[in-house]
Amino acid sequence: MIARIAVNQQPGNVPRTARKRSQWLLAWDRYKQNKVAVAGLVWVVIFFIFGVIGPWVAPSSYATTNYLMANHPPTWAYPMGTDSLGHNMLSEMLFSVRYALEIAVFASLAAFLLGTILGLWAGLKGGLADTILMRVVDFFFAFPAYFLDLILVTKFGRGLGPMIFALAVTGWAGYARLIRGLVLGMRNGEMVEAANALGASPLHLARKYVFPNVVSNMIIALAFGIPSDLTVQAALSVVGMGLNPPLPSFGNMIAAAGSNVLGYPWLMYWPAGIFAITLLSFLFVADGLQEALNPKGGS
Amino acid sequence: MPDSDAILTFDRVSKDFVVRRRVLHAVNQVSFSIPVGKTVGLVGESGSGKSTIGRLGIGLLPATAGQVVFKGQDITRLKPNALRPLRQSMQIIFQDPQASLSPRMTVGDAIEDAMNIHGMGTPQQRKRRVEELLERVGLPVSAADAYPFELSGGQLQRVGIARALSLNPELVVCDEPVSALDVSIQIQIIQLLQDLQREYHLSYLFISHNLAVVEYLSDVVVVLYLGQIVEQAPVEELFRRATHPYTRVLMDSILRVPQPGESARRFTVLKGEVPSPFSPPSGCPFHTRCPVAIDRCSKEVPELTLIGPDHWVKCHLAESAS
Amino acid sequence: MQTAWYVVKRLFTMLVTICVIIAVSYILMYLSPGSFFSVATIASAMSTLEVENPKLYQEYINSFLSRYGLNQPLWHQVLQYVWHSITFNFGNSFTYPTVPIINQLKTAFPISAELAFGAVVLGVVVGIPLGILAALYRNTWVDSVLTSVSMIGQAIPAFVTAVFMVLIFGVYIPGVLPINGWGTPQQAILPILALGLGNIGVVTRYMRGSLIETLRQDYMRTAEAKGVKYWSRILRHGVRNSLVALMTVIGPAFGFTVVSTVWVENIFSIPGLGSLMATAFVNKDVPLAITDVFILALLILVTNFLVDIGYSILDPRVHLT
Amino acid sequence: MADQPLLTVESLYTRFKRGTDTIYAVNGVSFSVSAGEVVGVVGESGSGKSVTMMSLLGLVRGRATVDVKRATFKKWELPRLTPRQLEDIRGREIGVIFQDPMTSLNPVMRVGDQVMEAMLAHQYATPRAAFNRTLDLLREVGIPDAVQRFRNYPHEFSGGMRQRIMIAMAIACEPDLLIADEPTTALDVTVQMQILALLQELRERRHMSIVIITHDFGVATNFCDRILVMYAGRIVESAAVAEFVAQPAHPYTIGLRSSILEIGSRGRPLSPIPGLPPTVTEPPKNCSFAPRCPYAIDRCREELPELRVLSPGHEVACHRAEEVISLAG
Repeated sequence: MIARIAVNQQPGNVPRTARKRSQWLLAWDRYKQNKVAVAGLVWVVIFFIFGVIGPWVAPSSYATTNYLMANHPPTWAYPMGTDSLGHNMLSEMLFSVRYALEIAVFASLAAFLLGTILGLWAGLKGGLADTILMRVVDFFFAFPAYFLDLILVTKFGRGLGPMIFALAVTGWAGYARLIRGLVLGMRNGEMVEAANALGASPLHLARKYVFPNVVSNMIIALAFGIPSDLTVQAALSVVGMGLNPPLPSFGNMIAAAGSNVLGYPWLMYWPAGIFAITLLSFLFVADGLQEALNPKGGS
Repeated sequence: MPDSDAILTFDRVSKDFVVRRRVLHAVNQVSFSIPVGKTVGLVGESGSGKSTIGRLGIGLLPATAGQVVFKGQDITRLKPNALRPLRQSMQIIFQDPQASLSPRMTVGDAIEDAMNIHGMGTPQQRKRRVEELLERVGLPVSAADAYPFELSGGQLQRVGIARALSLNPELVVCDEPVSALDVSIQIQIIQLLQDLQREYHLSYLFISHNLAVVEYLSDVVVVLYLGQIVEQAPVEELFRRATHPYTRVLMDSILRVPQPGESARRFTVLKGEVPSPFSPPSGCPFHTRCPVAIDRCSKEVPELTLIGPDHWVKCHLAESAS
Repeated sequence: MQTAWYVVKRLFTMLVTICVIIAVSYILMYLSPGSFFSVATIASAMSTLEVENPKLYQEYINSFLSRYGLNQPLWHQVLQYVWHSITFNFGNSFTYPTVPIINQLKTAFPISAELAFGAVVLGVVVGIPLGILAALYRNTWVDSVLTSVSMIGQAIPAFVTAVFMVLIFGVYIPGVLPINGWGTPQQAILPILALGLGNIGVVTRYMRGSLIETLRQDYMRTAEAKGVKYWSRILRHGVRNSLVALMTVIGPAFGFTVVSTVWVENIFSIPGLGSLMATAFVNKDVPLAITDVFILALLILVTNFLVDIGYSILDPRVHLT
Repeated sequence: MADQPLLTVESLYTRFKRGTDTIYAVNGVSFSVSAGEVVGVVGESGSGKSVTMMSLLGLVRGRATVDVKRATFKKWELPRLTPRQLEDIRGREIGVIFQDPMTSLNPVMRVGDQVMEAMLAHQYATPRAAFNRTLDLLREVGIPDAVQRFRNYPHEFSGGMRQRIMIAMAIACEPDLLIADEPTTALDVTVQMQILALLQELRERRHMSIVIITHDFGVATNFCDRILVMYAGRIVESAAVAEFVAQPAHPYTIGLRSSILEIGSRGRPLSPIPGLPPTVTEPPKNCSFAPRCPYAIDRCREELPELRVLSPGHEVACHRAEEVISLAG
């Protein structure tokens, strides 16, 4: 007969996690491994810094014109050259960074918050509320966002505020659908069942169980959402419906350069180049986050 | 069968689900009760409704018909707010402890949160109790800081047990708590459950597909087939005199290690598989697979008949025999 | 039978959706302040005509007023407008009151459709093999190169790519390929490429991810255990199953391609729906603008519908309900 | 065992890279399977039972390194074969059945095509003949309406039926060896019996060797001729079933054996093996079971016990096997 050893005398090999490392630190460790993502993050951070300080370090206002220097290639005084009105392209660029970020970040955040709250609510509540919300979301998915944005800015104007509004209106549905899907998947799972069995109130359930388990997916979605808002906002300029001139924007600069590219190609290099690098960096960051936060889901 | 000594009574309980506009009768007119401090074992294959019954028993699902009575109170139609205080007294342990724990919460937080929800004790007292509970279920105190993915299945099941115990429940539904575990771990958990029952005077509803495990732990055994009780009896009675053909088949399906000198057995075969619960057979639900079915079985639904002390069987052949 | 019922249901939902889209567009454009369906707007769009031919001008004003029922209650206008749209009775535009919108669409639509179709085909034909390659050589330099390049394709919108192409083929190596207009096959190359690079990027990336996921599945090991040869395994089991997952991202990507044609047409001066749309919005030519949105939205809805049908053909588990 | 060995394996080692750790999954396993013999490989999860067999077939997943001194199957020396040559053996000479019939079949391919594919890959039959043979096979494994069912997809079958299809696929080219990796674990108990009965019937009819990997002593002792018990990547005991049942010699085998609840166990005190099965992250230098073993002495913690012959046909890897038998008996 094997001697009967009391079960509680054998600890088994529980990992010594006296460190109690937070999941976020672990994710950051994984993120750091990804060189491309780190490079993207560096650029994004620089972009944000210039977004904040740009207007102060700009050599002149975006509206200052110098007709004598119109359409001039880059010089020491005008490192990025000037356009047909004699605007200093460096100033235009620095202000553009500010406005681009302002619009993309505020629009994304507004859409994100609205989408998260509505998605959580619909997913947890279910029933009629869910059905109605999903019909609305379906509509927003069927109506191509770009066209609705076009109509909205035509209607409400092409200033900063209307731009943010338009992008937020078309953006929230994606977040709502994502989080609702995640919540629904979880609602039938054993984790939520277990929390219910413990007697958790709906609010407690949402706060302590559901939200912490969807928040990483939401952050990833937000990271993909910001560059997409940057793109749409600039794309409005292509059909002449971008930020109201003389306010500078990447879209306006690229559109203007596009029609002058044969004569004044320098108008193209900087705006299009920086814009492309920025979008790419945001994608690298989003992709890096996806791998770092969802180690199982990523490849 | 109301029973004053019972902590939980199912009285003609049914549960239907609607899946893609088709009705599924997951549980059909089920009645039994769990005496205080005893264990009722629920056996059946997939689709038998045993997990659904477990969830009905602690009000995680509302019954479609019938009554579920917990300590004299009908919980079937209680509002979630009224049910919440009762949750302390009835808990559940799941088959897959990994899935039932939040991956973003440490083990300690998970156990503490249970007490937190019910406002039990001060933060220090709760911390202390988490440590006590961990030790009681056989885990080192350091496990409190581990995340679920860092522990093995057996360790996680102990965490699940500790969390259920933290609320001082009187009734615990054990939903296949050992099925996903390794053989040598299964028996550790079974022993732990048994010790805890004695220590805290717990009542168990023990759900399993393994008759041997059920026999070891239960005082009363309920055998389910397609959402219906086909046989129910005190454990010794059932294993001495299994009457329903399905119960006998289940008993034959336990492969025992042959005794020295005994030759290996042929595998007895029950034809067919469990029919779809969406379209259950007419008459006795088991007649399509029953080795001894007669004409009548496909036409008439048998009644649950008393054939011995507390021994109920739902079979035409048993009816005529008794 | 079930499929037929599904198709009917889907077509009906599409009809409802498109009606709502038209109605919402109309209401947004109509609601004051700054309603576009007003005599003033119409008049300003037709100011030249007013001088040249005052009689005709007044006739047009009257016909617009009666067509849109501007003195009727809003709901009546909306219903009437929706009905007109879904029966393809678009009337005339403000800027060219003599030309029916449908005639403008007749020349513009095929151009945009060709462009979008070309870009989608390019994305699939190039993206799938590249994705397979990246998956099979994952974590090697081949994979790194393909993944980086496809991320560039995915990140940079078509209008930026298009502008770079104009720069390269207009300034540095002029005369190699035409950078504007439409009509000759050469003129199609750059726009389709500008549009298609994004699709190639998306398809490559998702094909890679999807195939890597598929290669991990148990049934891939079953195929190996059966002794199925390598390429047979990859193609019949791996790629076939990955395409199922790819289908879910292809729909939105193709929808985005349709949107991108608008940008690319403007940059390459291609007289498609996009160019039409740009002038319409800038000139506040509301009938033309909304009609254009309607046609493009319809194109996207039809694409998604076809993708769903394709999905159900590829995956027998998908029940169309 | 007068029969010629069909498969002989000597000193098989398999290790994995997992993150920064190296997992030593199989640590020097030697065994043989005779023609027509049914061998059960028993152990808990992580014991290396499945990895052992998959290593031989080149079917290990992940970043694995396999080292083996000798692995002879019929006329082939498995470690020397190219991947192409191994492909020719898999499915043709050795059939495999996996645990989870839900995920092991390709969901978007008709089941008939999947069975046929096994034959076509090896040019075992012409397409016409393979088609007819597939119908025969489906009937043989007990799938009614084979002609209609040929055209169905896996999701249209129950778990038990899918496992039958897996079996049909594995035996399609009449292999001499069938490896069944936990073939009944995912199934309902009554269906488990059906599958085991089917395998038993096929074995008798076709006279093939079977290696069945299982954690279930009940399955192993009733189904097999001989049993290998694995723990922490090593074979700790090997014996014919009769001997195995009469006189288990390794403390782990004994512990595991008494961990099994059977009908009639009620009231019997439980004697669980304390602790958890280890994850082996360095090559074993001593007995991996020693920390859980009630008979362990200093020698067990210092010296790796080799598999040694206890009596003809009964091998055990325990320094104190003889004492254990007398103490446990």
